[in-house]
Amino acid sequence: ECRSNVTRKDSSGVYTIATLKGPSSMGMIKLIDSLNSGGPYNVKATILDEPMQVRKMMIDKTADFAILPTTMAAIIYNKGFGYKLVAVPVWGTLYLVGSDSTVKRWDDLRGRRVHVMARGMTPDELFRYLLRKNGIDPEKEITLDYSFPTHVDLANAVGAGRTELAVLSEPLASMVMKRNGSVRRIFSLNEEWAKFEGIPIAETAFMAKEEMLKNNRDITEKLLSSYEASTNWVNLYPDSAATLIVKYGILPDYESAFNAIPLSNLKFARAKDVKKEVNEYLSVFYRMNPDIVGGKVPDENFIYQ
Amino acid sequence: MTLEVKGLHKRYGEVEIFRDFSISFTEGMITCILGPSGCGKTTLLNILGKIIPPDGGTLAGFDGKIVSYIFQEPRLLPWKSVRGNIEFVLDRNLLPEERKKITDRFISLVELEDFADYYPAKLSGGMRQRVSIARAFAYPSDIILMDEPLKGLDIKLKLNLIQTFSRIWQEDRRTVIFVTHDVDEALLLGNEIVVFSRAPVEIVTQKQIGVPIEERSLNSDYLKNLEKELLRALGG
Amino acid sequence: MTLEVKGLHKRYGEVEIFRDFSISFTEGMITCILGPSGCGKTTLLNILGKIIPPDGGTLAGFDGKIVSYIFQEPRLLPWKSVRGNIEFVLDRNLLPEERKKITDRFISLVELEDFADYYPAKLSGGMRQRVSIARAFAYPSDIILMDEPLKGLDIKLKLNLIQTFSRIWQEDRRTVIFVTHDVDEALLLGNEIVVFSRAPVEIVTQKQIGVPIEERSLNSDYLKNLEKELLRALGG
Amino acid sequence: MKISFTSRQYVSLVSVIIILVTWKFFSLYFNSEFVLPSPEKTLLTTLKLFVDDRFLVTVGTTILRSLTGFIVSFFLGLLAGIAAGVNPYVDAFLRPVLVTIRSVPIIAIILLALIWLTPGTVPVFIAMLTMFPFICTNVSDGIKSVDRDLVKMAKFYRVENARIVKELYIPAIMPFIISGASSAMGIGWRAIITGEVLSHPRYGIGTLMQNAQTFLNVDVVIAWTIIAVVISYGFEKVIRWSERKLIIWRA
Amino acid sequence: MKISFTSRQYVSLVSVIIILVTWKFFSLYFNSEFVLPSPEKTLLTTLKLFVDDRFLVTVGTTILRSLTGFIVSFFLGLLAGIAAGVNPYVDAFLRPVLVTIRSVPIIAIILLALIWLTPGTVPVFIAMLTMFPFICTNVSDGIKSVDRDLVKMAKFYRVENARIVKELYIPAIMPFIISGASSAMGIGWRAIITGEVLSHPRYGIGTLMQNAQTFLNVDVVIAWTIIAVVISYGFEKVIRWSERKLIIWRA
Ligand SMILES: Nc1ncnc2c1ncn2[C@@H]1O[C@H](COP(=O)(O)OP(=O)(O)OP(=O)(O)O)[C@@H](O)[C@H]1O
Ligand SMILES: Nc1ncnc2c1ncn2[C@@H]1O[C@H](COP(=O)(O)OP(=O)(O)OP(=O)(O)O)[C@@H](O)[C@H]1O
Ligand SMILES: [Mg+2]
Ligand SMILES: [Mg+2]
Repeated sequence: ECRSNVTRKDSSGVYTIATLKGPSSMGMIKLIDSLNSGGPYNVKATILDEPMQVRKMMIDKTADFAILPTTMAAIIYNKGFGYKLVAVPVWGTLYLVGSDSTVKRWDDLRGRRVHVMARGMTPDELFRYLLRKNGIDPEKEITLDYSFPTHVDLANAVGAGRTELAVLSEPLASMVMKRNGSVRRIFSLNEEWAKFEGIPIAETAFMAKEEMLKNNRDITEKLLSSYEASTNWVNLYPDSAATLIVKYGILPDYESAFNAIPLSNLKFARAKDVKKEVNEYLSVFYRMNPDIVGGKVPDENFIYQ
Repeated sequence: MTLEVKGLHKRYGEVEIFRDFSISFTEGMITCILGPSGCGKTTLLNILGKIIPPDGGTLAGFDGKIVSYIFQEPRLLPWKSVRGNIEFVLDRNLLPEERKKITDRFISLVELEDFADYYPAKLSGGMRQRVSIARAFAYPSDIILMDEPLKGLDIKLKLNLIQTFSRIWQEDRRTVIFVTHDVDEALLLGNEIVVFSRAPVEIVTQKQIGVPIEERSLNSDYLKNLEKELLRALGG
Repeated sequence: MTLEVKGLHKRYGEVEIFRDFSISFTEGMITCILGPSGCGKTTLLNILGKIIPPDGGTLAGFDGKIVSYIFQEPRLLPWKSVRGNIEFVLDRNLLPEERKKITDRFISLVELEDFADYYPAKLSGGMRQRVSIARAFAYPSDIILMDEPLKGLDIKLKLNLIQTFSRIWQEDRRTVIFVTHDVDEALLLGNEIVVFSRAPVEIVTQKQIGVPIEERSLNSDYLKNLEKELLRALGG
Repeated sequence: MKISFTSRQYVSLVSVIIILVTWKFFSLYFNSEFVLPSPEKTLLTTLKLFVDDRFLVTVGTTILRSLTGFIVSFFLGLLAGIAAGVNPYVDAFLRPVLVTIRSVPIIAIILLALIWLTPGTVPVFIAMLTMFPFICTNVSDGIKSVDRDLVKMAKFYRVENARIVKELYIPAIMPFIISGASSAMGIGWRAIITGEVLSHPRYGIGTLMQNAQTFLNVDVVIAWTIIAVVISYGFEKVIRWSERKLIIWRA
Repeated sequence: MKISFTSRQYVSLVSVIIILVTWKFFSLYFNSEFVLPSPEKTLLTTLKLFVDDRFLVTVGTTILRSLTGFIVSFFLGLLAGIAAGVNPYVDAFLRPVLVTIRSVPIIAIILLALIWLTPGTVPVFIAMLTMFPFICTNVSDGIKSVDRDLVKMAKFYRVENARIVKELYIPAIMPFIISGASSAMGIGWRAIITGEVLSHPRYGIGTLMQNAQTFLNVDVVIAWTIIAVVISYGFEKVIRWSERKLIIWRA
């Protein structure tokens, strides 16, 4: 059983990865599996439901490695908790979905009602940014509806046909589409972002404690390459990966998992190789709402060399 | 016409209070009931007032009659003043001024004019009892049930109330059933006096008093003899 | 020695009950207090029993004395049986058997043997009053305050209790302060009788009765004359 | 200017000071502004919130929500509670409904609530689900403890049922109503804020709290908490004040 | 086998049936398993949960948590409530503490609670914060409504304070205690489950509910809700049964 949350580090020197039940764990699934079946290093993975829980493990320093949204990673860094960004394993999982077949291009969105989860949070700001880039004023020319404040509420509402258009993330989008045939994917916000920025969305961050980076470089290195290998394996063998994903309770059924893998943009990149992408992504949010990234764009040292 | 109780049965657990008990009350008369503590006097009034159901037996002549009741305890609403407690039972169809007039009249009858706005917690025991009397009198009824109405009152007040009461009664001749432990009260007020035995209740003596109420004196030989007889019946 | 109340002051809002009032009670004697309803008798007992504070004045001779009190209302705990209510006030240092013995003795004194396990809601008014009497007697005290203890009791029971009470009193000669509205009770039990006026209280008459309690008869001329005087003082 | 305290207020003040000292102690112990910021810093943050131009509309909206929820639950609860207290069949009917309302976890109905209602009214709904069963239970239990002799008296004198309820039952159960209202308001206020956290209406203390939490501004979270507690204390004062106005008849 | 109903139970049954019918109606209206699955389907899911081998340990753990929280809050609340009811200074001291405990929003303490406590105890903590002020308020309000003449009588006869509390105050406020316990248990049960949803202990109804929710299995969420409601109903029965045992002295 890997879902144990009580993870004080014991004296035997077992290191903990706090990961999220979502795309990040999907990419890591092979690694999780090998750690679980007594892998080579003294590392264990704890799969958590909410970014808040991951953050809590970082605040009380029980996580040596942690996965959370890049914006939250910037907050953690800016508030001085002693974690650095080592890799970006997931590159954008937001999609515009809906049962409305008349919407094909951005311009079709004019005058429509689109449901987005919580106002002021990452998906909202990102969507607004794209709207503006496409010449649509998010305040006047479109109705953004925040009636369903969490991803899960919104997913349920989309599934129930209560909304025509909504911004949803993977793997919830796949789960909804599996159960409600009339919902389709309209476009990938990731691709739209890439059109303007020329780079993909650095959505998820893999962070490591500074002490680990100083004192246990080798373990960190090994872990990074295993994670990378795991992500590659998942993309290569979505079939076997989906089985493992279901086995570890990350998604409820094989079909959703299998569908979600290719759409989750799993691509492991060392942080030092994607400095520009990360910076660009955070700067966009900083300009919209500085609080989202913890008051400022993180400095040089945010990224582990 | 008379009010009739026939073949009354009532028991509480193992204690049998009434076993095939019958009694009748002449309308327009004052019937006084005397009897040992705990014999069943209050229980009888409660049955007559339809507050508790009998286990068996019939009541005749009570239908359609309006009844007022001076309970053994004052039963005042703690959150209403003397005036409020009396007004509480008055018909809402009356105009407020009329209600006020009636209330004031009966408050002065029991000599509580100065305390009309007091809450029960601030009244003495006898004053509470008087509010309860005023409430029963203010309620326009055909029959009045009274359970030791004059207890806790000083002798002067008691005599005043007996006088006032008999004056009122002369006018409207309501049917009154009056429970008391005080033989003198019974002699001064009753047209008929009934003495109850211990439970199960039986009627030990039943006396009629020929002298009109307004002419009675406790010093008359007639009442003195009657008093002796009653005391003997009560085993005192 | 005497119990002294000196220069007592007490007012409720605008109503002045005691204004520089003084009275003394001889120890080992029964003092009866008569007076109009609402004059301040209960207030005086409450002050003597230290239940309410006076506005001014001194009490002497009460210190260290143990007092029991028959309140004007029975004040029984609804969730305790007759037995439980009496045991409630008994000293916890007594053995349970002893407590039971005392309780049983006083229950039979007030003739409630058959109702020892009844809850107050199932007792008649007079029966509740009797529990309150038994409780006060069962509590071992130097002084007993009684506020109309015999109200609501039938005449036979009343006489029995007066007899029992005087028998007990002959033995221990406790100090008793006895409030009543019944002149006969006062004549049968009091060593001293005090009549109060309306508030602010003044002492209208104060009489000593020379005849020993066990030899008294209401038919004796001495008591008959006294009765007349008292009734006059009460304005009845 | 002269400030005078009654000794009771003095004791209340001591209690507040003890709370603050305990807080300071823990904040020194943890020594991290992300776990528990110091009282000084937090009070400063609280003051800053006051001058924010969204302050009034945020607090006002939340208070309005809680008053709406309270008033509706109060009257529904009073009605249902009286009916249940007076009539055993209504009681039997309501009992399963109450238990259901009371124990259904929010998570199970939040979606339904969001579909039917706007994010702004969902907190009111959640608060009603919390407060209503409460007031109802308190009132119906209160009614069962009303002196039956008084009821018999009133029925005997043929006082109309409506007046028996208004002039006998309601004053008699006033202590229960006050107790219920005080608890309900306290817990309802919390429910309102929780509801705002869950439904993210445009304005609301809960919305801002949740935002602050997401952005790890722990001092802001606690500052809003303080504001919430102070407002709640104000409600409590109002309720106790009405208690004194309503229960004037005690000796 | 013969099943007989009292007419009150019959009415309760009718009430349950009405709840089910309303549910069926709405499920037909929404016609989506994402919003409200049909009662039949959900009942089937509920039955399936029963045979799951983790069922007993899950339900058992949650019940244990709620009993712990209840018992601790009950005794603390009783003690504090009596102290506050008897002594106005204790009352003044406790009032700000109670208001604070009662109105601090869960979200504000969850972060702290998660740091101080293990996930298994967080729900108990939250439930205690919910239940304690409740029982305390109910008890202290109850004490204020105790017949002062009885208290004077007991003090007059020099009955020891401990016995006055035990034999006079506690029986007198029994209706308040029962009312408080019933509401507290109801609301505490919900708080326990909310706490589990937030803190995700290893075993717990809330944990499984949240899991089901993230997988969009609304029927499982509702199935757990039904189980939670039934258990809550059981608690209510126990409390009402003790009410009957404890209040035997009414006429
Ligand atoms: N708590 C109180 N607040 C205001 N007034 C009070 C209070 N208690 C008593 N009084 C007033 O004090 C006066 C005396 O009351 P008390 O009970 O002593 O009379 P009492 O002589 O015992 O009368 P009774 O024979 O009717 O019992 C009354 O006028 C009463 O209204
Ligand atoms: N609710 C009840 N449950 C059980 N027994 C009861 C109940 N009410 C009255 N009794 C019993 O019935 C008997 C008669 O009571 P009742 O009140 O009628 O007496 P009473 O004649 O009015 O006495 P008193 O003169 O003392 O008022 C008593 O023995 C009492 O214990
Ligand atoms: Mg009687
Ligand atoms: Mg008196």
